[in-house]
Amino acid sequence: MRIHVYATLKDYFSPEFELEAVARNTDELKQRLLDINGQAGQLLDSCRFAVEDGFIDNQYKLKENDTVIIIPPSSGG
Amino acid sequence: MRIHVYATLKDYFSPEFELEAVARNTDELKQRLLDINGQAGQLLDSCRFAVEDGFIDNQYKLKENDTVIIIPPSSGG
Amino acid sequence: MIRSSLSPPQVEVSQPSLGVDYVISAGPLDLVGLLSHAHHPAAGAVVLFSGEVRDHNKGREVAYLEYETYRPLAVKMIHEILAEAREKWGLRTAIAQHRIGRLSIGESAVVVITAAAHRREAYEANQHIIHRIKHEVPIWKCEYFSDGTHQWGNNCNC
Amino acid sequence: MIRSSLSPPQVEVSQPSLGVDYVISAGPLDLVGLLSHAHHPAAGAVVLFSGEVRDHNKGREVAYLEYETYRPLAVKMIHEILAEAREKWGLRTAIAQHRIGRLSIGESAVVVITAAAHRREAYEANQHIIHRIKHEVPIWKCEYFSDGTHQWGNNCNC
Repeated sequence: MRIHVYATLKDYFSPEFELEAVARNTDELKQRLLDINGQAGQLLDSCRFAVEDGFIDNQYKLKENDTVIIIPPSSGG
Repeated sequence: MRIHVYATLKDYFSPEFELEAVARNTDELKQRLLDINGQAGQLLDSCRFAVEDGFIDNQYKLKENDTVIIIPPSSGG
Repeated sequence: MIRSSLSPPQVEVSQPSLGVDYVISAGPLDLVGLLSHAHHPAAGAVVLFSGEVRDHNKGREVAYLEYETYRPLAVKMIHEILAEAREKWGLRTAIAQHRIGRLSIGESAVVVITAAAHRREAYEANQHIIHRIKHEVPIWKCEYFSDGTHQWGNNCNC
Repeated sequence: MIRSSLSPPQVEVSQPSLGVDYVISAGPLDLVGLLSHAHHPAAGAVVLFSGEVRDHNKGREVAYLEYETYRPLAVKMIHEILAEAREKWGLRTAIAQHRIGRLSIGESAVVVITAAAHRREAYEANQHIIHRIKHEVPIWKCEYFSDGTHQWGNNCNC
């Protein structure tokens, strides 16, 4: 599974990386990310997740070849 | 006394004219204007009066050589 | 007696480089040129309003408009309105210009530009300024319709 | 599961002549060019908002900004926001463009242009659009301060 992170998340993770561990949904993905960097918990709680051009929630079944986008709170403008 | 009128007032009066009759304040001026055109009453009640770049009210003592500007409701923009 | 002091008006010129009389223009409004005066390093928000001539009004087809003004008072009042808004909302920029004479459909009749540190102030002040210009300043619109008739405006319809 | 349909997005392109991707720009925003798309014979009111880079933020001197985005989602969301506003306020024009990359003080980071028959709708829709873009669309600001430090924005400050 491919992971892309943006903005302040790059202070905690590589901008793009391959996640070897299994994550079947966003709750499991969040746990795998905390395994990598335990300090990102509060930030991850405020993030949204997306695949392609759509947001996903925990009901979405992640697939092995998905690229998951992790989206911190917006600060445009 | 010189009188300048604007906008819809020009449907009732000449744009600029000399008022021969005596008008010592704006109430008297309004009466003199009604003497010229009695149909302008309702419109004149909604008008403001000015001399140079300042509004005047009925307390202002009109002088023989004043030029009085009669200002119908604004409709800019 | 409430007549105010003689001209020249003693009010602040909102944008010195534009001159006092810029607020009334007999020619087309240069929105781009005016906007170029608006940017300010301490202003995070710039709002521009342009009031433009619509092709219809109250169901009637408009051919063109004409605006006239009593200039000495209009210039003074617009500067006063800008100065008050600048003070009240802490604006970095406050510009307004109203066109007079004959205008075609789509042309800009009035432009208001405000700039402030934050956007709420820039929007609020902009709306306040155009409202006061439309309702208080001695400027009058005459609509010429396609059927050959015309009508002086007596209330705002934008 | 709430993932929406695959790209290309099926939302209305607000200004066809500008193309779908115009809403995110890697180069300087052309306010004048965008404004020239806004005029409409049935629109009496045009409002332009420009969010510009301030020289100070929360007491600190700003050297420059950088914005980044997740483009596929940002483009789709901005078009959806514009289409909804167009519908809700009956807009004749709804344009938005956000810049990404490095910006200097005074440069425009985002522009929103609305046009409607009457001015209330044009102002309201404009404020609504910029509010949603700032708070919902995946675009992020990083402030670089004169002291060499930097900070990712996590809430709006314009």
